[in-house]
Amino acid sequence: MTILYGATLAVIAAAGLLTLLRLVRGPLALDRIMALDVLVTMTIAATAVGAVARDDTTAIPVLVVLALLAFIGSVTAAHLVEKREGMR
Amino acid sequence: MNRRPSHPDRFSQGLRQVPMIVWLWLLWVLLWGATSAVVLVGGLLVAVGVVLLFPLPAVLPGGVPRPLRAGRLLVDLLTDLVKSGCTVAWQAVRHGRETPSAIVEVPLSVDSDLLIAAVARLTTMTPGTVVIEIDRRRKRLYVHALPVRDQRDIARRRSDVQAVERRVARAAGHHRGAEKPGPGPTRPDDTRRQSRGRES
Amino acid sequence: MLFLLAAYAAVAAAVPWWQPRLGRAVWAVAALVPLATVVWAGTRAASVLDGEEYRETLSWAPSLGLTVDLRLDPLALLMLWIVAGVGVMVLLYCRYYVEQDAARQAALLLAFAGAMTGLVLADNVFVLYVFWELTTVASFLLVAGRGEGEEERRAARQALLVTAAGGLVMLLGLVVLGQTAGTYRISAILADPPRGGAVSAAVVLVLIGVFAKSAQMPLHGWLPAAMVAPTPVSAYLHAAAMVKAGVYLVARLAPALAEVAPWRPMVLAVGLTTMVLAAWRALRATDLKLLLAYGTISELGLLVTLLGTGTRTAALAGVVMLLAHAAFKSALFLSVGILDHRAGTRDIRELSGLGRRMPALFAVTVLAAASMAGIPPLVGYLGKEAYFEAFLHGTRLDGHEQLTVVLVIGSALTVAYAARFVQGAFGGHPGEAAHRAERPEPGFVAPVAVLAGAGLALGVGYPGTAALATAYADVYPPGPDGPYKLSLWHGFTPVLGLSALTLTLGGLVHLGRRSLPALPRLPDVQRVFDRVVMGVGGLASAVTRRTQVGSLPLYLAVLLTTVVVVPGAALVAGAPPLGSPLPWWSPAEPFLAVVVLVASAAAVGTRHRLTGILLAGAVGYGVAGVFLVRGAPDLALTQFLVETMTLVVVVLVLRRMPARFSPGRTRPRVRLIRAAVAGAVGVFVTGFALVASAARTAPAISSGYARHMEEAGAENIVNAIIVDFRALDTLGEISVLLVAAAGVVSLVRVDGRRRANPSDAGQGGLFPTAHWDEPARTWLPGAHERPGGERSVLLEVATRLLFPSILVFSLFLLFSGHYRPGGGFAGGLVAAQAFVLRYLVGGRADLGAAVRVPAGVVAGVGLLLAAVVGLFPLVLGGTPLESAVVTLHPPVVGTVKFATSLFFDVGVYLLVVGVVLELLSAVGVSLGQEMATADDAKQGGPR
Amino acid sequence: MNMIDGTMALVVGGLFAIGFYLMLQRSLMRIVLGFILLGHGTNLLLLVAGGTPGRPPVPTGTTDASARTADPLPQAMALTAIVITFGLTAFLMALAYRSWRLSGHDEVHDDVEDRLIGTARERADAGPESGRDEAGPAPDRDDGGTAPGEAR
Amino acid sequence: MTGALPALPVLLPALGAGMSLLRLPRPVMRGLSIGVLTAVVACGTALLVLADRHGPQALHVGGWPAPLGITLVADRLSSLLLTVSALVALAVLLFAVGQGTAEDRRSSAVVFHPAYLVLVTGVSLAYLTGDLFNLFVAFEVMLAASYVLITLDADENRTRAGMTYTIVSLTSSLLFLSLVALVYAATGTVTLAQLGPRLAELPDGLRSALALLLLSVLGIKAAIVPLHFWLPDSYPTAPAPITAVFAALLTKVGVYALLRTQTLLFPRTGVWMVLACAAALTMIVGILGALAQDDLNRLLSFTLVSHIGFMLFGIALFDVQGLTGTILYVVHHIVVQAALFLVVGLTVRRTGTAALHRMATRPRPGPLAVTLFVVPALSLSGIPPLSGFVAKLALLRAGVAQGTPAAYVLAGTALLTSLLTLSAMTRVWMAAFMGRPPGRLEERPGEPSGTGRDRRGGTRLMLAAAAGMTTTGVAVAVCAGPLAGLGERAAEDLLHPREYRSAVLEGSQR
Amino acid sequence: MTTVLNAVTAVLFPAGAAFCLLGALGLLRFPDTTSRLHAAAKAQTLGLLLVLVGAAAQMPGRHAPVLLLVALFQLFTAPISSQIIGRTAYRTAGLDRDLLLRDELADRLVRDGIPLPGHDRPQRDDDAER
Repeated sequence: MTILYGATLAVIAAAGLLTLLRLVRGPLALDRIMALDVLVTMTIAATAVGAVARDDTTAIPVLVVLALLAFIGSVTAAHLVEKREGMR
Repeated sequence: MNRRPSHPDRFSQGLRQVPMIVWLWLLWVLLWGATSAVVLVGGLLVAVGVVLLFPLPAVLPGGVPRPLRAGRLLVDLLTDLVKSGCTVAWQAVRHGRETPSAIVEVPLSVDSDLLIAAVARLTTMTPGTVVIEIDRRRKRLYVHALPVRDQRDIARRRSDVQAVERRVARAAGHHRGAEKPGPGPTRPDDTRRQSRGRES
Repeated sequence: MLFLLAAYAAVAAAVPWWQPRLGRAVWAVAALVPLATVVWAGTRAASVLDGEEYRETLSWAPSLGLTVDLRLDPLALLMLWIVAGVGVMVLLYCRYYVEQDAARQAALLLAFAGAMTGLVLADNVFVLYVFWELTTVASFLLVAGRGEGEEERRAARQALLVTAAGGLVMLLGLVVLGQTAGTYRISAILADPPRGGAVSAAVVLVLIGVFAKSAQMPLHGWLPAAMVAPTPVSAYLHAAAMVKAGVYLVARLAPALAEVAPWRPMVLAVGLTTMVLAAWRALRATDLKLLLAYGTISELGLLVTLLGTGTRTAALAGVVMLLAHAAFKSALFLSVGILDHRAGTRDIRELSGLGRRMPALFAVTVLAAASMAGIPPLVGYLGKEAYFEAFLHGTRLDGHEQLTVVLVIGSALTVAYAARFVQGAFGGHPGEAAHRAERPEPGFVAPVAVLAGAGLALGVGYPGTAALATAYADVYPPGPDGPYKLSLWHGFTPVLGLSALTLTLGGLVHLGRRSLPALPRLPDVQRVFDRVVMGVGGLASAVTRRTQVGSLPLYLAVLLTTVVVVPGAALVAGAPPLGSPLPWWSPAEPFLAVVVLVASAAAVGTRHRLTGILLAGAVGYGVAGVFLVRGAPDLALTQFLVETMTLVVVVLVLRRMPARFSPGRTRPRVRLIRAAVAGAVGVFVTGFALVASAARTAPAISSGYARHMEEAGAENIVNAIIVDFRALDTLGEISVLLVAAAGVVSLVRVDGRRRANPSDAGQGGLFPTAHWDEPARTWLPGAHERPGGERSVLLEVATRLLFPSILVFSLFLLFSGHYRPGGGFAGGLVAAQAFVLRYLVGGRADLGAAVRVPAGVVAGVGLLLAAVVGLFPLVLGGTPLESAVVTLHPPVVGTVKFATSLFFDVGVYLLVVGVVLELLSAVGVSLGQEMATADDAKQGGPR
Repeated sequence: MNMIDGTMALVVGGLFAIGFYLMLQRSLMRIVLGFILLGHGTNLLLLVAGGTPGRPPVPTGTTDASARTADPLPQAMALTAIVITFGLTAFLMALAYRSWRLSGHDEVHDDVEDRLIGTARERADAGPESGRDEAGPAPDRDDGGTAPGEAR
Repeated sequence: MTGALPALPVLLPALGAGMSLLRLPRPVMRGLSIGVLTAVVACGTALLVLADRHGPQALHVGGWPAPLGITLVADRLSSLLLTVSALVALAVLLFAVGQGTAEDRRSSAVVFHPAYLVLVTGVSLAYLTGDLFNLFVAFEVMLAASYVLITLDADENRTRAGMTYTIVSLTSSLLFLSLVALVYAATGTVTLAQLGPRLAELPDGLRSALALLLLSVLGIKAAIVPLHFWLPDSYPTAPAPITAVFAALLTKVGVYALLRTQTLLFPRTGVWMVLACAAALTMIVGILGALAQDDLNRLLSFTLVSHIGFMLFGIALFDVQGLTGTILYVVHHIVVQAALFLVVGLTVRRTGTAALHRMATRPRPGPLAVTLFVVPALSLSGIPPLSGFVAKLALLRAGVAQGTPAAYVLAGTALLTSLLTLSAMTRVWMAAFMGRPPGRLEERPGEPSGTGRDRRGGTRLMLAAAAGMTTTGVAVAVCAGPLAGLGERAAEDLLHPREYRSAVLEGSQR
Repeated sequence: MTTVLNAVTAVLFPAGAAFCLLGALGLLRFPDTTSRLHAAAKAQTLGLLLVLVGAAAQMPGRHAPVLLLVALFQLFTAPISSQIIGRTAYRTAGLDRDLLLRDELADRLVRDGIPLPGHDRPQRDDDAER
């Protein structure tokens, strides 16, 4: 099983790096917001796998927090983009 | 403009909050992962406390929910998700930069905020569709779809979304007007409202 | 003696209050104090002259060597009489002289007299210094007066700075002296004089102070300048008393230090040079006061020479001259004052014929001047005889003959300027009408007469003078020819010849003054002082302009460089082992490292505010990931929450700011420097961290926590540390949050008076479809107050459903914090996000509907609760912030066990919620209010 | 015993370098970003340099007692630091906003008073209204330089 | 109950800060703040007496023994400084209440009082804490409050100054936190009492690097040259009472922390050359800066920097006499510098300008204000018999007693600085207080007179506060004997912290 | 039982991870913001759901429901941000109109007589292109 976990994590990490590339490259703020959102999703996934791999349940509240609240930041940022552009 | 919640007696108002309280209680117990008396009693207190301390309009679906239909909805949703995931993934791998797309107007027939929101939500999850704009008044969704190669794809996407809408309406026990299409092209007074809205 | 000082202080302090009632009589009252001093000293005189000493001690700060030791010995007695006696006369004189500011002048003069009294009585070097500087300050105040004239201010400042500079140097000398001697008591130092190199240094330092105070060349410039002061002040401070302080100190220390290396050469060289050169200057002065001032400097040079030589005869002569000078010089000054007061000028070229208009004044002035010139039988003559004797016969100094010649020249010049003074003040210019001047009242002249008469009395009654002087001089062994006795007539001796010679020479110089060759201009110290002051000012400007450039990046760069270089050098020099660090602890780390570093590097490149903050957010998520990987779920939880919260707050602020920040043209070189500094910090921190963690040998103290978890009633150690073990940290931290939020509130309120705009966002230019999204029914109570474009049916429905769930989750975190990751912070932040959501979706009105209590109150209650929980155990006799595990048995539930630190956590929870609410209301509301103006600024402003 | 590993040391160092590079700019927004990054850097440093990594210091629901527990104290300290950093970030942001509102930019410009050092003195020295009460003498004093009243 | 005493100066202001947010009426709020500060003064005094009689008073907060919990320790030094600081804080508060600028508007008052109380919390905590990380927290509390106060109702210029201040302080805080991390990494503890022995076991290079890093970090807070630039650019812009309390307390807390940590953690013998150089530089650069200024507040800020050098002088000597001198100097300087800033605040209010060259044409303050300026100004210059002289004397004696060339150089620099300070002070004196007919202090041209009685009452309160400070300064001089004794005992404690350690660690066997 | 659960996990984890990776690929490869949104909204969510279910299968009984709760929340919240981002993208010209086969929203607006505000090329935030 350990190999499975390791491989899963590795794949997720690779995905994370790709996302990071999008985050850095943009080109729009919206792209970055999205990428950040995806990064959070991947964090959740990786954390879940990690929790199983390490047999450690302490990270569960972290998962709930991320799943429940991460969108607030994205929505706020998106609002900003809209206002900014709307005011142009 | 907005329908204010009517104020019958306290009791019935309290009754309307019961689903929320039950959900919150359940949430509490799930989070603790225990069913000891302390957790149960505490959870009830917390749930009631939160609802009382931060009063919000009650959330009631327009009809009686149908558990079976809801289950069906869930299954459909999951399959949709898998399908959509595959499609998009394939697009990403195969076409990438040259993925064609379109924005499709989808008239809806349900006339409830809750249901429209649910439809929009599910649509966003279905394969290759993202809701770009919601016209609540005239019950329309504008959906960015991908991949869309021709006019037929557009029609198919439209009917896909409407199918989701039907399923949702059924799951919520909501039949009225399910087949009735949304209002036709713009009425003059609407235009006025819109322009006013723009000025404000 | 202490009571004398107290009397001076008390009366000086009281005089300003008395003055309005007493009028001019206040001077008489003031004069009573020095009079009492004279009398008191008189009663003690006999026994003191017999060798008995009076001592008093008041403890001040003994561990610093500060003990108010007072001692009355012959020298002190002599000085006391001078100070108090002249003081009485000056004060009485002031009754006629001073026209305005009488209260201030009287108080200051009296305070000065007190300080002088203390100075001469002090038997502790530091106490002496205290009074020394007090006289300096009093002089400053008296010279400056009300400071209305530029000249006065300048002169006062010069006097103050020069003498204070000398004083400071002297202080160092005194400290060294005391340190070497092992005591700060003057009598003890005298009894057992220290020796050694340090003492030589001390001597130099002390003498510099003395020279400054007694206006010895080249530090004399302040004294002529100070002549702008009212004449009584000049008479008292700058002739009779204050300038004598230096002389007094020389006299005081010479018995102990005269044999120490540089003492005698310094004293003789400086003293004699001053005597001659200043006398020369006096001859050239046309202002009578200035003439007297240079005369004073000259005499002070003589006095320093005599008293500093360290032989019995010289000391005897010095004491006599001290007395003589006090009497005649103050008399002369006072008489100039009368002339000035009545004639309106004191310029020799303008005065004429006053001798006839004021015969009495003329007479006493001539008497005083004669004493100055050393004409028998006045006391000046007595002194002159003695000092010629001292240098001609009484010493075995090398080159005493040459010294005598110098003395003769100096004395001759003294005679000359004395003559010039009398001639200039009272003589008539041929063909010029007598200067119109009112005749002074007898009371005005009386003090002058008394002082001039004193010169006569001391001369004629020379046995008395001798008794007084010998008592001091006897500390030295008698000269080779036995003890010299003061007398008006020693027979026809070479000394008598020298006296006559000086008189003759002086007379000749005076008569031939017009045909004197134009002598070379003397070095002008005045200019030196100005140059020094200007130079210091220029230096100050230059240094400050170079260092204090006002540029924050530069400051930070300097700061960081210092921080890196100073400890870094030590680190490199010590070269402790780096250890052998693992490449990584968990394979996830390199991945997270890439995320963190790439995102942060990208943040450097962006000019877009939002992009920057998003990238910073990514860094935060990466760091939180590290926290998770390294077994810190609590941290990760908080970090994630804080990250979102930061994003929200920053974005809310950014709403009103331009999308990009101006790039700021930075030269490549500057950028390179910045990068180098920053890079150095990075390297430094990396290296330091490696070295530090490699050096650990002792176990971490935190292993102790696990053992106490039962007591703390918790399972989550981190949470227990936060709310219980180290609750004080947390208290501080929530205070920071609270006050930062308050700061935000005050900062964003740029114009607090502006009326609130009812709508949160009234700007136009929304996308035309914006208002389509408005829900049909109310989901959030306040949302309908938002304009259409701000709403979204999806969001509102979701918010309605999520809000209670988030709150329940936050409460779960709060209550479960003792057992698993969570706690008051995390809970509070989660709840705060629920409110953020309400604000975001429903707007301000909806937030108001959700929370009906002012945000500040919520936060305040939070801090209050935490503090009360901290203090409550005191009521039960416990320790502050102590927690107890409480077990309750309520019905139904069974057993409830919790630690009271839970309440602390609740306080934290409330505070966090309150703080975020406050931030929201501040950032949201104020920004909304000011949008109109912000738009204006955008259009017309510099952007 | 090495507690910090190479990767983390590098990350911390990198965050410090980048953070301080940003702090050294004039734009307040960059400074805020720098501060945020530095906050992350220090928190990370606190955790990784101070603490032994291991299992979370929380009951994990498993019985693997052999595993080493992470040092909880640096965690608590870092937690405190995180919250403080958050509060101060908000404050700094508000400061940037205020600066922008008041001056139209959010850059930290040089101190004007500092630029005026020296000039103010000269102004004071030469100013007609001010008495020549300055330490340095006025220029017209240079040629004279004699004591008051003294014959020239 | 006395056992809990060390916690009160921290908890009471925190409590007050919480309460002051509860929308209280303004008089109640003022009363609350004044009451809390009075209580802190009382606690400080009581602690001082206890600590002097019975040795360090340690309080294990929360009942947890030292390495686990945080211990508050009130020894002679900390309780002495706590008392003096609280006293100054109280006087400045009265001044601020009288002046009303800080709380003219209700909205500002809502911020001012909590921030001020939090500031006091931080200061008290910094003095009392026996824990390195808690010291960091204390600094943060104090600084966060100071950021708020310095930018309260700030205009453009003050905002800019506030930025400089905030950003530099934040940098120093970050560095401090890094230091805590490094210290913990190397030793595994943050309890000061435990750190000394553990640090002693470290390799020399690391140990001295840590000591120097600590010095640099605290040096920023204490404004040691060349880490001082921020101070003269930021302090002078704030309203008088705020500048006063900053000048009096914040840098001194830095000096205190330096004193505490260097003696407790890195004991050494002989002159500490690095610090000696810094001290000399600080004195000279600071005072030259003061001489170059035309702005009154800036001038005073530079003297503040300069006189920090005196305190470093004593620390650099690192013996009982030197530390005694430093302690005396700190006490003296807290009081005197606050008094000066307050009086200058009054003067600036009266003349309407802080620029010396403009003051010549403005009405000058009355005799009382002049006296209130002159006494502390002379005291600052070290003119006897005022407190500055006593403190300076103690330092000089210490320097001479040590007798090394470095000590002599320092002593000479100190004297030169005294002289230049005197020069700067007389310049101010003449420009601001001399040469013009006096005006009445109550009126200020160009300012709406407001309700007359209220204003006069306010001015009286301000004068009273300034007079109180000046009197305290004189009292420091009068009580120099007991103070010097106390300072010497405190210095002994610092150099031989066995008692301190045992007081902190006594319960650790539990 | 355990074997079954293990098998579930063994299937779901790689599948989930694969979807994550594909989603990320889509995020990188799709031409405009709105298209990328598809990748973000769906592939990601799906991947996460699979992983969470797989993880729940391995968790002790009392924690498994919480993981499902997480999945539920994710399902609930993910579309919200997607929709908001999508509409913002449209409103702020975040999508490449050249790639659209048909834009019925624009048609509708034209029908209503509402001119589209100046929708030129979106302003890029990227400075690297300078």
